Amino acid sequence: MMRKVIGIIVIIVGLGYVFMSFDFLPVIGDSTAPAHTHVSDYYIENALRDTHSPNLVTAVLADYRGFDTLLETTVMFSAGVCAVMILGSKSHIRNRFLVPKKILKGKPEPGVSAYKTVNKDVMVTLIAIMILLYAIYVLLHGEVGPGGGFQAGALMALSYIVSMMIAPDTRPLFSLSKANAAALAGIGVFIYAFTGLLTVFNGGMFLEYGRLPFPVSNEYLHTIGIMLIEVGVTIGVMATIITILKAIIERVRFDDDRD
Amino acid sequence: MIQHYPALVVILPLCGAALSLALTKIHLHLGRNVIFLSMALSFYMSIMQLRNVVINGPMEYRFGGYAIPYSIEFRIDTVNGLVVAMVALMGLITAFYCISGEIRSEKLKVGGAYAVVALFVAGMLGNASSADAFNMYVFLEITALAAYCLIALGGNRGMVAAFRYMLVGTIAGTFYLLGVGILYSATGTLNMQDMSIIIQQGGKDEAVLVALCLMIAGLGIKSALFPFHGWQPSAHTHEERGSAALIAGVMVKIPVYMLFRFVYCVFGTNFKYMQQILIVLGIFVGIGMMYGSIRAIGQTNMKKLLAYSSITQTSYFMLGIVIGSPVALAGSLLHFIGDAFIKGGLFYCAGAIKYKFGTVNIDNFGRIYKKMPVTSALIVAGALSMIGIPPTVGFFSKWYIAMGAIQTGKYIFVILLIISSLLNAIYFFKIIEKIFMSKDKGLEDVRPVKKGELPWSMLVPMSVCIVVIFLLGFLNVKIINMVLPLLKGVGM
Amino acid sequence: MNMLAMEFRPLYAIFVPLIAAGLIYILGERIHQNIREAITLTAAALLMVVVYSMIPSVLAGNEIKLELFSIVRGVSFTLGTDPAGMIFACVASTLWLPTSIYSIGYMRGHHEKNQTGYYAAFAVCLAATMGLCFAANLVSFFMFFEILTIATYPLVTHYRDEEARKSGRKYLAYTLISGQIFFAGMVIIYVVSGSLDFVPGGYLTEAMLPGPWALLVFFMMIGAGIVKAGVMPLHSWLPAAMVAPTPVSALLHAVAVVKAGAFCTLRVILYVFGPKLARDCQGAVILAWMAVFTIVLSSLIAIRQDNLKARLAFSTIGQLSYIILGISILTPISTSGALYHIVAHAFMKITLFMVAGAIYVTTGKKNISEMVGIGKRMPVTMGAFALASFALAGFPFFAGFISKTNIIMGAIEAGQPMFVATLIVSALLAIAYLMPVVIIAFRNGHINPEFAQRGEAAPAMLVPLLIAVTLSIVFGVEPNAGLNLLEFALMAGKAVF
Amino acid sequence: MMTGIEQFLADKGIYYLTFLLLSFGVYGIIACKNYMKKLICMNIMQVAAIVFFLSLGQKKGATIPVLIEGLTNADSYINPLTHALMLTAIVVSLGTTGVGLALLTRIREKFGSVEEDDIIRRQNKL
Repeated sequence: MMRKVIGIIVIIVGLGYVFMSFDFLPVIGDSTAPAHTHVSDYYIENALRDTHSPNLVTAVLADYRGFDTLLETTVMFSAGVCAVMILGSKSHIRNRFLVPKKILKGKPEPGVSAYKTVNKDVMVTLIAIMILLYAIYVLLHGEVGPGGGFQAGALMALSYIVSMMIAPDTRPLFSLSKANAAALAGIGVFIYAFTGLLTVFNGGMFLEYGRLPFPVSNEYLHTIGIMLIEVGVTIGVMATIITILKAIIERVRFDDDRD
Repeated sequence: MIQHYPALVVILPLCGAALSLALTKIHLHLGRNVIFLSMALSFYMSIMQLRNVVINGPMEYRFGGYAIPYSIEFRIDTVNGLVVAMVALMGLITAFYCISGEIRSEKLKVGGAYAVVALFVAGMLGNASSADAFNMYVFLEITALAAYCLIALGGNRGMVAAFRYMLVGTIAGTFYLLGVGILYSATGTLNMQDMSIIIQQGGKDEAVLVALCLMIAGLGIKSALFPFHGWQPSAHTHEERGSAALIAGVMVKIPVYMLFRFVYCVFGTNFKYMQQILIVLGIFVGIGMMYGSIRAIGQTNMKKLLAYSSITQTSYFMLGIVIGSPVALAGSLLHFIGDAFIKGGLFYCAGAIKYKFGTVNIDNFGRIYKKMPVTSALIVAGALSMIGIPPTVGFFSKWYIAMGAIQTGKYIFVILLIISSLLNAIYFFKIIEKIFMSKDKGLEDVRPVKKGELPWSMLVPMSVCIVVIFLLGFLNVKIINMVLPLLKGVGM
Repeated sequence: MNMLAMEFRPLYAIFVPLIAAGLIYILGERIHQNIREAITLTAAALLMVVVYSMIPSVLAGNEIKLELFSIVRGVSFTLGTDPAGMIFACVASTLWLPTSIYSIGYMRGHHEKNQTGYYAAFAVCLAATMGLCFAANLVSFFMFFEILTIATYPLVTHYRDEEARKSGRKYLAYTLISGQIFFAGMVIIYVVSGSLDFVPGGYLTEAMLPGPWALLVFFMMIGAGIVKAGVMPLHSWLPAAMVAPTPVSALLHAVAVVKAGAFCTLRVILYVFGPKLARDCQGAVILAWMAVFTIVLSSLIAIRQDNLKARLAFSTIGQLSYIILGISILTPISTSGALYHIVAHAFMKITLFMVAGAIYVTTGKKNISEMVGIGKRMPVTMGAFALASFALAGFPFFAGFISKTNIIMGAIEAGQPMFVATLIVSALLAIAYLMPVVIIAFRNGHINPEFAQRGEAAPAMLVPLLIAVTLSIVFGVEPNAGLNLLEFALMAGKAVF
Repeated sequence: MMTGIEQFLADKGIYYLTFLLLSFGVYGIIACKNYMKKLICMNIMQVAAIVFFLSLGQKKGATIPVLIEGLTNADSYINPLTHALMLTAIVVSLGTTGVGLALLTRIREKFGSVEEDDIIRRQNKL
């Protein structure tokens, strides 16, 4: 125990000394620090003119440094694929959740005993729809308000999770098997990359939205460009979250397992 | 179209990986073939790009079409043109090598395995060609994530090794991120070209010192430099057989290239604290060279032996940075490129022997050269090159490093170079003795291989490695002449 | 004469054995034994033709310089013929034919395993030796030097058993360590002087390597030569390499490896350092005394050796130190004496080894004590052994005599009485360790029943034996016969000083 | 003397605290025995890096980076670049944690526990 305490004290004192002797960081909050004067004020001043999106963060994220976001989505996708590859092998674990095939076969009509908890199922479907609607709003509204693809994707996945957790034996709004979800994540990333390739084929640099082939004036091109990549990001994020979720659920033995 | 090549070299494997899972659902091998096609195309483009860079100077590619400091930029000059070409070729032949390791049972696993390898290669390609500090961090993370998965696929012990490597890798990534943050706070931009102009104007020595220390720690951990090499041996022994070559051969080297890029191109050589830092690095490198070889001598597991020997090789690349003279830098770059094929090739052999006879222990490698002529030829070629026998690339890179060391008067490194190449000789000839001369242990095939020594998907990468080892030997003068005008030494 | 054809001849000389090695290794298992042997023999004959065709031009004094591609930045892979290189090339190519005939007889007679590997490695060794002779700068020289080391390794460990592996390890340890040190010295010289080409009379000056540096780099560079030539403190790999089959030790001791060591010392001292610098930095004197120490000590050890091949190995160590002594006396005559001794020693020593091999294959005897009265059974072989022993001892009308007298005259001219005394004493010691074998062989007292009736060695072994003996006599009587090797030696000596 | 430390804390205190958080995360990774705790400490470390970047981007008296009609000069908005970068860092930490969890489930399943010494003991037996 003593060793730990000594360790912590050493860290605190050591770091204090380093920070005292070296003043390599600017004072917090002063707007003349080099970090704010060189590149970021260009972004602030020209964001509206270049990218036509009032939300500066989305402008930087989707347009100025759009390539970073493509790589971000690839990180998500690779995390999803890795999780699936690591957890994917043991398929003989009893599938805890009703696979759509089973449900479609014997669909319980209202009055049958399986249908007894009407309110739970109704409530779940209502919530799921609401979440999905909000997700679409966040997606489309991304460049104006603080929104964007990642939040929208997370919300869509959330609607899937909610319906799965609360009413596991009802058929969720849309259900994906692990392989399909991983494939969908790939397609999401490809949509993003393809918009970039579209601009390249059309003579511009990669992800230069001014060169998108749609017959619309320059101003809207940027918005469409940002929209397209946001859609790709959303699909990628949603599918990855669902893949990881299904991979972990199929593998883990919960304590209240019936089998 | 050629000015788009820098971007397309990275994007194609990425798209291939993204689509592979969906395409595998359509047909088992469609995803795999799309990835092969994308990698072959990206290798072709990297060669064209290299040729273009040699003919008419460095190329740069601004994503999104905005001016330099405001958008992400890829800058390709001869140094990273060569690195990109090497990574693309290694990626292609490793993808071929993974054919033998396919688990045909599950569609997902087939598509996924190749997707991970393609992501891994795309990450390294991006890392080599990017000229934006934060962009390098994201590529570093993609490579790391794919590496965790590849190590984890190597069976149960691989899981533990992958988890440990993940912890260490994330520490390294975060240190690098903090280094970038401090540099951003000092200079205001993330573009390396712009950053070096601002740093050159001076007045930012302390921020650069702290950032450099953080980056050396971060990139040192990633490239298993001496004091931070703990994770490497365990990670390399349990890797998934196919991709071991990529992880040990190439991934360990990219951070060294990044450190070179930061130390020599961004911070510049007349930075105040540079001499002291290079001395500290020199000590790490010196011990690392000795430590790796000595530990490797006692090993019986071939993969662990190669893992320890790659610690020595990392010190060889750092040697060029530490010595500082342009010739030494060019020499360590040549070694960087040659060693990817040597180390990669040797890991292919270890994988092939495990695939055919199911054993990795050196002692029962009795007399396998009769059954596996190509593998033993590659082991001999790799051994000769590690020791530095002329026709192979190893000799020439040692030549330039030694010349650089003598020119700058650092004789200690020449002595270390000689001692460590002799130590390499000891454990390599131990392997050669076991393969060619010891009693036949009567190893029989673990898998019924139809004809010949190994499936063609393994023989092709191995023969490519042998050819490249000797080819680089003959082309070394061209490579050095390409690279030398670009490098300026420390305090030269 | 058309210069072009002549131009690429040194390159052909390297590629002929190399292609032969490739053919043998690839086709070896599939084709019949005789065809494989035929490849070796045709390659040997072709090589002799190529090398001999270069003699007239070198004699006329114009050297062929062949600059191919630049091997390292600033240094190109150049091949060139000069008198010293020509001598070594002639010796090696001439001896390849008899040695391969002999090894066919030995291998078949002794039913050896993996002969394909043997012949392929043998051919690669010859290619490396040719490269050594014609290399015109240090980088290509080092390249072939290392290839020779690697190519002889499978030959030394031919029997693949534990003992062979141990001696292989020792051989590699010595040669690789000295090779790497040679590499470091080479880089220092390149950095200091800016060029690595061989210039008769050397191009390094005192200014380039001030003070103790000259001595340090001198010993770094000749270290590799001394190890291969078996100078005393670094010789122990040579007796250990006796484990290999006799044709291999014939190659090792008479044709390729040991001579490469002496040749490397010669190139370094006379063509890189130059006599003046070698003398100033005291390197030559120390080397001379090391050679003297080796000559005396190895001859004494040779006398006590019972195993015939071990005795011949120590005699090789002694004879090679003659060459080193001849070089380090740094006078024109002693240099040409040393060069000619390369020729003389090659033919004499190869005969002795072939005799040892023949005895072992036909009667299975290894030790001299078991060979009492063997002359009865194999008079021709033992006759050749006696002649070769006289030649080695330096009797007049034999090849050994000419080279020894030159070295002695050089020593007198250099005013070194001690060296003259050593050379004479060692001639007596040579008799001391070779004559007992001859006397035992021809004693007609109590004879071992095995040796009663005549049973000569197989013709495939006997013929090359006789060729070698006759050549050593021919080169004794008329040194400039055919290849006028003494002429080359004198030319080389004059060119350096 | 007091004002010196107060001045330091006011100006650079946040950076000192983030580096402190970082070193606790790293210390946790090394010192904790349970793998799950190591994973959590890894997350702490990544959060520390994110907080450090965001604290770099602050400006005194500036609003959120969504353009408002009247306001045009740069000082009135905080630095959007750091926020955009940190979105990527957040996603990276999510990806790493996701893969880490997947690994842990497999380790838990195979070795029966996530305690480091149990794993090492069983691993050697394997």
